Formats: sequence, C-alpha cells, structure tokens
Amino acid sequence: MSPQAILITAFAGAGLVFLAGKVHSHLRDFLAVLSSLALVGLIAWSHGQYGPDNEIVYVPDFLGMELALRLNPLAWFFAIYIAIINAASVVFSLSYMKGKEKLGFYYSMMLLVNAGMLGIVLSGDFLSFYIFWEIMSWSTYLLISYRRGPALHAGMKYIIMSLVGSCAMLVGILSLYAQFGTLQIAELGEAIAGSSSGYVLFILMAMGIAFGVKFAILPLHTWMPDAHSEAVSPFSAVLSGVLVRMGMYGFLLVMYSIVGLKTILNLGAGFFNFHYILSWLGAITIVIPTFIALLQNDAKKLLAWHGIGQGGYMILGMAFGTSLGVAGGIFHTINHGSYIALLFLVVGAVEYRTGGVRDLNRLGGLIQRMPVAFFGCLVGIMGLIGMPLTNGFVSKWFIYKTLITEGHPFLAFMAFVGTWGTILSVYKLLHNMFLGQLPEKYKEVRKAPISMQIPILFFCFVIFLFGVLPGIPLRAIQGIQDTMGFAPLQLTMWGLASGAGALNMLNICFAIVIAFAVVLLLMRLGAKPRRVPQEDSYAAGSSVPAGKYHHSVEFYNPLYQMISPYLKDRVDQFYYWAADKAQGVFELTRRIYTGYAGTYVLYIISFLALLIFLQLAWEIW
Amino acid sequence: MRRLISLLLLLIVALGIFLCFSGASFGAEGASRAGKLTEDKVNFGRRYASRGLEENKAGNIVASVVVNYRGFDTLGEVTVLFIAAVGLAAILHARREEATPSKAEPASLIVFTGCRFLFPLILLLGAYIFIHGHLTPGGGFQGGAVVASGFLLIYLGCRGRGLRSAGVAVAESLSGLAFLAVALVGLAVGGSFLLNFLPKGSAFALFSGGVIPLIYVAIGFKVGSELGGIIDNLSGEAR
Amino acid sequence: MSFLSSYIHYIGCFSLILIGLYVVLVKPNLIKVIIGINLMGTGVNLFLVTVGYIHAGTAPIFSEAAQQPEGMVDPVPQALVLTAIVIGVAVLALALSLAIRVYDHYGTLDLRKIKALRW
Amino acid sequence: MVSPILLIAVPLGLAFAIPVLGLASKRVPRYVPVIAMLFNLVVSVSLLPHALKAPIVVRTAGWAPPYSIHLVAGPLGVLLSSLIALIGLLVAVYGIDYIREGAKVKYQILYILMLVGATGVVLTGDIFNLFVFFEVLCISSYALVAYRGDSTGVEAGAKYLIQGAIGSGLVLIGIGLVYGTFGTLTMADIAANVSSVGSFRLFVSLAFLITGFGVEAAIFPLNGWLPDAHSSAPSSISAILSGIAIKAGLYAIARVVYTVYGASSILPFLAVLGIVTLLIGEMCAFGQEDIKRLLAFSSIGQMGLILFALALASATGISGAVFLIVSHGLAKALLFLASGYMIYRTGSRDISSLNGIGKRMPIMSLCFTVGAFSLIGLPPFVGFASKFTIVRAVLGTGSTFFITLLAIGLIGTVIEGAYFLRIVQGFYFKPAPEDSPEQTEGKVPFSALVPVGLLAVLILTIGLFPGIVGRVLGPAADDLLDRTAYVQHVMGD
Repeated sequence: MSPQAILITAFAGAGLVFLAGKVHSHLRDFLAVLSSLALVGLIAWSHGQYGPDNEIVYVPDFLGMELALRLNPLAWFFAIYIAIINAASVVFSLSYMKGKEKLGFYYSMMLLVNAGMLGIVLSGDFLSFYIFWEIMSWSTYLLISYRRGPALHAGMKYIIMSLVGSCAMLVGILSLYAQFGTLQIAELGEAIAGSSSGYVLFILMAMGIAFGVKFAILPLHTWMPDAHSEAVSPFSAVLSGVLVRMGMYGFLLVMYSIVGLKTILNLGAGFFNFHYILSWLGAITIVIPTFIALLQNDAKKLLAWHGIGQGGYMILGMAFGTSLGVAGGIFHTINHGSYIALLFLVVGAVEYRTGGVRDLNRLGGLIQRMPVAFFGCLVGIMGLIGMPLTNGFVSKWFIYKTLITEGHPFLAFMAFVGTWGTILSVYKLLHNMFLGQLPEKYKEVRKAPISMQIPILFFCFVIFLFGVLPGIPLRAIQGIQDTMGFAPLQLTMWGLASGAGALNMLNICFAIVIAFAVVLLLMRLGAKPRRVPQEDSYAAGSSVPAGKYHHSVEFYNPLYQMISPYLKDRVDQFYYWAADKAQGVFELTRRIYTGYAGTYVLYIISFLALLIFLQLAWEIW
Repeated sequence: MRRLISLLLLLIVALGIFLCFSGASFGAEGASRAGKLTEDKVNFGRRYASRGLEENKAGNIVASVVVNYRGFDTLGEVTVLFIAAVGLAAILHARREEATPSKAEPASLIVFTGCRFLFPLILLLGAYIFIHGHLTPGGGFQGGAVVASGFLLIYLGCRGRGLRSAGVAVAESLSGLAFLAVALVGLAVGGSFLLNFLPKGSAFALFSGGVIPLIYVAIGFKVGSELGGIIDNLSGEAR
Repeated sequence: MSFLSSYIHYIGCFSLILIGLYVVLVKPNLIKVIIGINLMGTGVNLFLVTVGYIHAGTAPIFSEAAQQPEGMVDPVPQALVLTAIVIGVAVLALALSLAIRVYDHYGTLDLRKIKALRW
Repeated sequence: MVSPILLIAVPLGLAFAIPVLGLASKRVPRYVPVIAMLFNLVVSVSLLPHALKAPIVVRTAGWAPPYSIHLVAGPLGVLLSSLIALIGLLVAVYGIDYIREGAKVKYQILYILMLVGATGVVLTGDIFNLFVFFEVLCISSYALVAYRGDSTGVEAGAKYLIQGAIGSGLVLIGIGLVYGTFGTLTMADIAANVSSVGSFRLFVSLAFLITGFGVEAAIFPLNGWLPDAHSSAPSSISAILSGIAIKAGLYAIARVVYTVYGASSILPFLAVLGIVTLLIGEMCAFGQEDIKRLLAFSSIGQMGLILFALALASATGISGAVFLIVSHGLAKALLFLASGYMIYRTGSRDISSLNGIGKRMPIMSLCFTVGAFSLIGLPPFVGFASKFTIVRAVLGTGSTFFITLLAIGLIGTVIEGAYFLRIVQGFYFKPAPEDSPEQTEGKVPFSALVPVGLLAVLILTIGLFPGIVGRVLGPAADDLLDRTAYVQHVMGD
C-alpha cells in the first residue's frame, strides 16, 4: 500500500467525519471508527513494502522543492503505533464523548491529528515533515482547547511553546536547504557527512528545540501537565502516548538517519560531548518530573508528569548510540505509549462514571464497581514501573543495561531513583482510585461501558504480549536499526540471545509462574482466609457510623512537606514571569501611539532627520 | 521642549537640504550655466520648448506639456479634484441631514445687484481663459477656477440661489467622460492614449493644437463644476 | 554672482517649507495645522518652479513664430506645479471639511484633546 | 493584447459615469465597482503571460519615453494589479450590501478611484505620475475613512490626512530634487544616469522619497495614522487599506530604492527598520481589545516583514516579499471582511464580545480562522508558503546579520500566533457574553458570504499549490532587481 493512499485515507477521513457530523451522529461515529480502523489495516498491510516503489513525489514543485513520501521500517513502525493508539482512543471516545457538543469537530480533529502524525512519519523530505508537523500542532491546539475553561489557558501555553519550536525547526530545515540544496531525507544523509561539527550542532540545536518542546524535555516541558490534564481523556491518551513521542521520532530521524552515528558520537569534547549532555538532560527529565508526579492529586496531572518522566528513559536509551540502547529507547517509546494510553483511558473511564471526578482525594474503592478498569489500571502501573512480564520491564532492562555497560553508574542511579518515585506515585494512583473505602456517593457507579472496556483490555493484552514475547516488536526495531547502520542484536522471540544484555522472558515467565504457584500453595495450605467487614480492622473493633470513615486523603503528606520546597516548577514560574514582563513591555510600547497628530508628524520628521543625520555622520550611501 | 526638538530636527533637515546645493549644478539654471542644457532628451524641458510648437502647433508650451506630453498626469489631477469634491460631499453628507436650515439674512441691494451684474461677465472670462488655453497663459484649470468664483459670488450675493446638484453632477460626469473619450479615441485611432489625432492646424490660430483645446474645454467644465460643487457643499449650512 | 543671489529663491522656498513644518509640529490647533500644511505645499510649489527657472528667462509661450526658444524657462515644472496646486486644493478642501466634522463631534479643534483613538 | 492603460482608463470612466447613472437609478451605482474590477481582473490576468515574456511599455500621447508619461506593465506590476483587481472585486461584491449608511453612491465612486490610484501606482513608469496616482489613492482613502462622518472616522481621517499631506509634500520635494538633478522624470532615464552624480544630494532626495512614501507604507515611525484609520474605516475599506493601499506605498519605496537609485547600501538599514516595524506592530497588537485595531497593528507587523524581505536584495527574498504581499492581502482582506459582519452582529468591536460567535456565525468564523492561521504562517495555508520563502531567502544569504534579524523577527511571529489564536479560541471555546444583543441587521447576506468564502478557498488553494503564484514570483523579483534590463526595455536599445 503506498504511503500516499494511507495519507489520503487519513485526511479524507477527517474531512468526511466533519461533514457527516452535519448529517447524522451515528454516521459520524461509524465513519470515525471505520476510518481509524481502516488506517490500522492499511498500514498493517503495507508492512514490509519498503524500497523505491514506495517513494512517491506527491508535489513535484512546491516553490521549487519536491515533496515526497516514503515508507521505510522506521516510518512503518511509528505509523502502526500511531494508528493503533489513535484507533483505540476513537473507540473509547464513542461512549466517553456521548452527549457532548461539537462532536463532529472533535472527531475530525482527532483524525486530523492522526493524519498529521502519519504525515510526519511518512514524509520523505523535511518540508513535508514541517508541514505535517504544523498541521499536527494546530489541530492539537484546537483539541486541547475543546474542553473550555482552564483548557483554554493550557492550549495557549501549548501553542506558544510549540510555535517557538516550529520557528526554530524552520530555521534549521531551511539552513539545511541553504547549505545542501535539498531537503530529501535520503540525500541529506550523504550531504551532511562532510560538514563541520559546529554546523551539525547548530542543526541539532535548532531541531532539538522543536522536538524537545513536543517531547517535553526539561526545561521545555511546562505545557505538558496543563495540556494533558485539561484535554479530554481519550485525547490525553493520544497526546501522551504518541503525539509527544513525535519528538522521539524527530530525534531518531535527525540524529541517526541524517547526521549519522559516527558524527553524533564525536560531537563536542569531553564532558561537553553532545550525547553526554543529552543523556544528562534525559536523566534530569526522569527524576524531577517523577517526584513532582508524586505530589499531584489530580489523576491526569499525575500521569502527565509521568509522561514527561518516562520520556527521560527514552532519551537516555537513545542518546548513547549503542544498538542495545537505541533499541531500548524505541521499544520504550511504544511501551510507554501502550501503558500511558491505557492509564489515561482508565482515568477517563472513572471520570466518565463518577461524573468528571479525577481528584484523587475524593475517589476510592472503585474496585468493586469497575473491575475491568481496576485491572487495566493495575496492568498499566505494572508496565509503568517495569515489572517483569510487562513490556516496560524489557525496555527498561535494555536501558539500564546500556547505562551500566557504557559506564555511567550515576545515570543508572538516577534512572533507578526515578523508578522508585514511579512506584510510590502510581501506587497512590491505584490505591486512591480503586482501593480503600468506597465513598457513599459512588455506591451506584456502574462498570465501564463495553466500548471503553475493549480498548482497555486491548492495551492490557499488548502489554503482556510484548512483555512475554518482546521479539515481536524487537524484530521491527531491528529493521529500523539496520537502516541506520547499527550492529544487529541477537534477538530471539523471548528476548536477547547473547551478549551483555542476555534476556529470556520465557525463563522469567516460568520463574514467576512457579513463584505464584508456590505462594498460592502456601496460602492454600495455611490458615483459611476469611472475609471480614472492613470496619473490623479499620476501627480497631469499635463501631464507627457509616459515613464517618476517613478515606485515604493526603497521601504521602509527610514526604510532601519534606520535598515540596525543592520541587517547585521553577521553569514554569520563570516562563510566567517572562511572559508577564513581556506584556508590560508591550503595554509600554503601545504608548508610542499617543493619539496626538503632532507627535506623529514629529515621528515623520525625526525619521527624515535620522536618515539625513546617518548619511552626514557615516555616509551610509 | 517640543519646540526645541522640532527646531533641532528641522535644523538637521535644513542642513541636509543646504548641503544638497553645494555640490554639482542644480536645476535648469545650473544646467544652463554648466552648458548641459541639451535638446536631444527631455533635459529640463528643453526639447518641449524647442520642438513643442511644431509638434503640437500650440503656442502655449505649458499647455502642450499639460495636455499632451504629460496629459496622463492631468487626467490624474482631474481625478484628484473629483475625489475631493465627492469626498467632501460624502463627509458633509451626514451633517446636511442633521442641520436645521437657518434663515440667512439677505444680502444688501448693492451686493445683490453687483453679483448679478458680474456673474455672466465672470463666466465669460472663465470661458475665454479655457478656450484660449493653448494660445495664451491660462487653461482649463485656471478658467474653471474663474468660473467657480462666479458661483461663489452667487452664493454671496443671492442667498437661496445656487447650483442644482443634479446639474453639477451631470456636468462633472460628462466633462470627465469627454476627456477620457478624447483620450481613448486617440488609443483607438493611433494606438496611443491621449494621442493628438486631430489635424493640428496652423499655430497661433484659435483652431489649432489638435485635441488640446478640446481637452482644455472639458477640463474647464469639470474644474468649474467641481469647485462649484465644493463651494456649494462647504456653504451648505449657510442656506 | 554671490551665493546668496544665486540661491535666494531656494532659500526662500525652503524657509517656507520649514516654517510650514514647524507650524504643523508645534501648533495643536487643527486649522493652524492645515495652514501649516498649505504653507509647506506653497513652498514646495515654489521650489518646483524655481527648479525650472533660468536667469532672466521668459515664459514658455510662443506668441509669434519668430520667437526663439533659447531664453524660455522650463515648461515641465510649471505643468507639475499646476498638478501640485490642484492636489493641494483637493487636500485643503477635504481637510477643511474634516475640520468641520471634527468640530461638530468634539466641540474643539485642539488636537491634543482629540485623542479618542490611541494606543 | 489589450492595452494596459485600459486598466486605469476604464474604471476611471466608470467612476466618472456613476453620478449620471445614479440619477437614472438608485440601485445601479452599487454594481459599477463590481463591473470595473471584474474588467480589471480579466484584463490583468490576460496580460500576465505577455508581461512575463517582456515588460509591456505603453506610451501616452504617441511619444516614446522619456518624452511622455509611459506605463511599464512588467511582471511585478501586472501581478500586483491582478491582486488589486481580485481583492477589489471581492470587496466590491461585499460592499453591495455592506454599505448601508452615509453617501452610498459617493462611496462607490471613491472606492473605484482608490483602486484606480493603486493600479496606477504599480503600473506607471514616471516618477511624478507615480506621485499623482499615489495622491489619487491617498486622497480617496482619506475621504473613505471619514465618509460616514462619525466621530472616530472623522478623527482618524483628519489625522491620516495631516500625516499623509506631510508625506506627499516630502515626496514632492524629493521629486523636485531629482528633477533638478537630472532634468527628467522618467524612472528609467533617471536610473540610467543615477551613477553619474555626486551622492549626497541623491541621498537626500532618496531620504525624502522614502520618508514620504513610507508614510503610506506604514514603516515604523511613520505609521501613526494606520491603526486609527484602519480601525475606524468601514470594514470593506479597512480591507482595501490593509490589503492593497499600504502595499502600494511599499511598492513605491521598492521601485525607487531598487530600480531608480539602485541604492543597495541602505538596504541593511531598511532590513533593521523592517524588523523593528514587525516587532512594534506585533507588540502593540498583542494587548488590543478592539478587533479591528488589532488587525491594523498586525498589518503593521506584516508590512515590517515584507520590508525586511524586500531588503534582502536577493531574488528569493523579493519573491518572498511579493508572495507575502499576495498572501497578506488575501488574508487581511478576509479578516476585515469577516469581522465586519461580526461587528454588525454583536454591535461591538470588543474582542470579548465576539466570544462564542463560532456558534452564531459558523461560516464567517471558520473563514476568519482560516485567515488567522494563514497570517500566522501555519501550513497548509498560503501564509506558510510565503513566510517559508522569506525564511529560505534569509538563510540563503548566509549572512549572520540577516539571520540574527530573522531570529528576532520570528519572535514577532510567535507573538502574532499568540494573539490570533487567542481570538480563535474565543470564537469557538468561550461562552458568548450574557448580555450580547442579537442585532437583526447582522444577518449575513449572500453577497458577503461569497467573497469571504472565496478568499478562504483561495488561501487554502494557493497554500496547497503555491505554484499558481510561484511562477510569477521569480520574474517579478527580476523586474525589481534587474535595473539594466528595466532601463533597456523602457528606453529602447
């Protein structure tokens, strides 16, 4: 299947859904689901059809440049990942969004974001890359704003940072064009080989700002918590699961497809080596946001901060340019996509059933009411922590292994610290939503509707599948690495066959099953468990009237008081301060236009006098 | 403070202008003294002065330049005046609707009679000026202005009387269209806008200069009616 | 010929221009500003005519065939000035009508007080 | 081939004829501008292929240049005259029903004459004739800004007139200095002789011309009139003023600097000026509460960018500038036209009162959004293609000076994005104010939907296929840059 067909389907889907929304709501929903599933099908079908047949120039002359599409392993891998998560979110939206207004707009924007992202990964040149990148940016902005209220603020924050990034990227791209006269990704790789390292660094910086904003690397992350928590939940899943990871795609493309491995590793000297700095940025991005996440009481904000933090792992993996590390980075990207999307959907389901509540201090005990959601949440946090049997374990294994074999114990330590923070904070998420006491008002909550359960269970399945059989995605990743010139890893279906990072999930799987069996056996053999009313343990025997229970609120309060002074988002504060000052300057600037005509004439004459003065003083002409 | 800054700025401008004149020869005078007034090019109008008479057969070279060589400017100029008349009427339109008619005191008998006596003479003088524009100093604009001053007298002396706005509009339109039509006939006949396509006759005769008198008459009517219209509009509230 | 006598025309017309500009710059009264603009316009027109002037020249008008074109001043600036004057008249007429309307609305011609539109 | 002079003569004739036609029927005059602009559009577009081959030099009165005034319909001139006719046509259609008060017939006359002035400016080859058409454009716009006779309109008109009159006085002094030096007014003739004269006087005349034309072109310290005039005029006039009139001023500057003087060493100064104008415009626009004032300030910003691109002195840079002239013309016209009926509908120009208008006027707000996105430079709209060309040109020069200026200028783009997107957010995602009166006169008639919709479609189409305009841009840039060819075409061998 040609990439053109995929893109036409994607954009046509977005347009048709909008039109269908004017006709009938069922038709609209049907079309939305159909086109997103069709995209998954189309992309899946085009697997392996790489090569020159699928390099298509779709606009031969855009201001003298060719716009091209192409399909290669990297593009395919990201495309299928985008399409699947988007399809799941669209399906989830069916019931989540029911009864809200402007649904035609919502669905078409969902599909447009999807189309933009597909366009990014399928572009064969940087101009199309930029165009699709921008389409994605503004459609995302509209979608974030969709919820109104504070979402408007979040949207503005997002789009301003995004615009800054785009400007930087535009400069980078066009400087490439000015230097080499082409923007074709395939040709740039060869052209850039001989250029000076300073220039390469400039390109990496310019592009890096754009990718870093999307990727939410510290200190460019501040849009993300607001945007994620204010967007509607299915879109948060897309946002955190794939959209943010377009930054990862960009980094991979620029660093390894274009600049190339050798150059990257030799950029800069000593401590100021490019990949070294990048990896430290990644490490900081892991630790600080993860602990900030710990302090959040808004379920979606908590997940959003994790979204930032997990990005750090990907950077860490990718930065070192070893086969293992890059594979880990890419693998972690899709793993993260799967479980963060799952968690956002779970939160969305809870929100849907409880009437929009996502404050962790007001929830609890929903395990009885929403078992599937609980299961999803459990699997999701297992993945996030990186428990064995889940895919998160495998990718984190790769990353840790890289850090240790490359000799960076400090970085590895920071990654571990990040994982501890993760464990603490996701337990808070799980506990405060599903465990503990069920508040009175949620007694009547029903379980999530089927259209929500399907995506949740689907992601659970994916998490376990890739956790037990990591060979499936790793094969595809190997294909990507081949095109970038990495040494091949020795893969099996179960993991890594040999070398430093040998891993066999089958063995681990067996070990865990046996361990479970032993525990189960011990429990069966020991004292018979007995159900006790909750009051027994809770009130130490004395009777507490119903409705007076203390639910679990203010989790980690002592810890909070201890670390919160260190974890203020000073970057965000700085941006606000800067924006405030800038507005002050703008207000002052406006005073130039005094409204008095005489002053305006004075300006005219002073301009004339200035010109003459300049000539008298410096002879500018 | 403001005065000081203004003076300072104007001083710089003045200095710049002053230094302009210190260099090479400037203007027709400078060129003539430097012996650079040549006829092969436009060069300070030398060519028009020396060949204008035979080319257009119009004694007044300025008229030749205004209507023929730089006739396109004149078209723009007429347009500007037209814009002023129309724009002024538009701006004062709302005011005319708001204004309550106030009864003006009638002019004294001497003024009244004097105006009535002078009015046709002034019209005649104006007509003379624009009809002879290609022969003597003057032309369409000057004649038109004189005609308009006749109307001004009417407003002064005979309160309550004035131009009929419909008549003014028709005169404006038709004279402007006549100018354009003459110019376009030139385009159709000789392939050049404003071409002097009529037989030029012999110089210094009334019927000479080809289209120049025709256009000047049209301009005369147009300017007269437009300035008259402006006067009419500006004095609107007096009536 | 001394500098002053050969450039006296230019000094005159540029003085007029600068005076006009000064009036526009410092006088807040709308009518005075319009007068200033007109002063400046007059100065500019004089300047244009002066550009085409030749010492002791005659008007570029033939009244008999025998007349020689040598001593004639440049006819082009005269044509230009004709245009410029007409444009000046047009601007003046519009400016006065605007002044009338401004006075209707604001009750004053002081430009410092006519500042509903600013910033 | 039709003579390009008809582009001026025919609309002028129609304008002269309106008073007579108005006597015959009250309804006819409002359709005359449509006919005039339709004619201009057809003729301009049909002239384009010829102009691309070689500039068409049209002599008047049968004398070859430099003996009489001539028109030079080069690629740039014909492209701009097509743009003028296109926007003029759409705005004329819009004006059929939009103009409801005041002297309606006179509005239509002035409207045509303003466009005639702009067309004359871009086509003429004589510097004094340039001034005359410039005055036609300016004086008709003074009148149009104030034609309703309301207090803000009159105030803005008066201020505009004062500054404009000073500006044209300065232009006239500049022309006098040029004539005194060269004894000719033909631009090509001056260009051929310009190198033979001492520089200071030339510079002073150039300074006068730049300052004078700059007043209309809204370069930074000279643009005090612009926010007032653009915001107080009727929306249809604001669209023309922003979309066309200020571009005519900029064209005049470019023509003078490039073709007549070939003054390439003052270009860095103009580039700095452009960036300053851009920043000031965007910074002032940011805090505006009045939508039309905001759009006016945004025009200042865009003019700065165009000036900056013009000052690059490379073929790509000037193509980018011309492209931005086209795209900004389309987008700004669209924004002003759309906001015109929104203001009718809500009865207020406050941005906050336009909140939630997306529900009440879906098509208008959608089109507004398209225009705003295009102005910010988001793909796939035409603004992107033009800004892209400019950035490409800057990086193509490879000079650190220009790249630094560009980096500063891009901040302006971000500010622009911020305030436009805030408005778009308000349209769709903010609740309508409680006490918003439903003005019945705000019903959008067909005659307004068509131009606004067409502009949106054009913005999208040219954005997707920039080749439509792109083919003309290169020759247009050469038209401006290549002085010797220009002189040769006009003066003959």
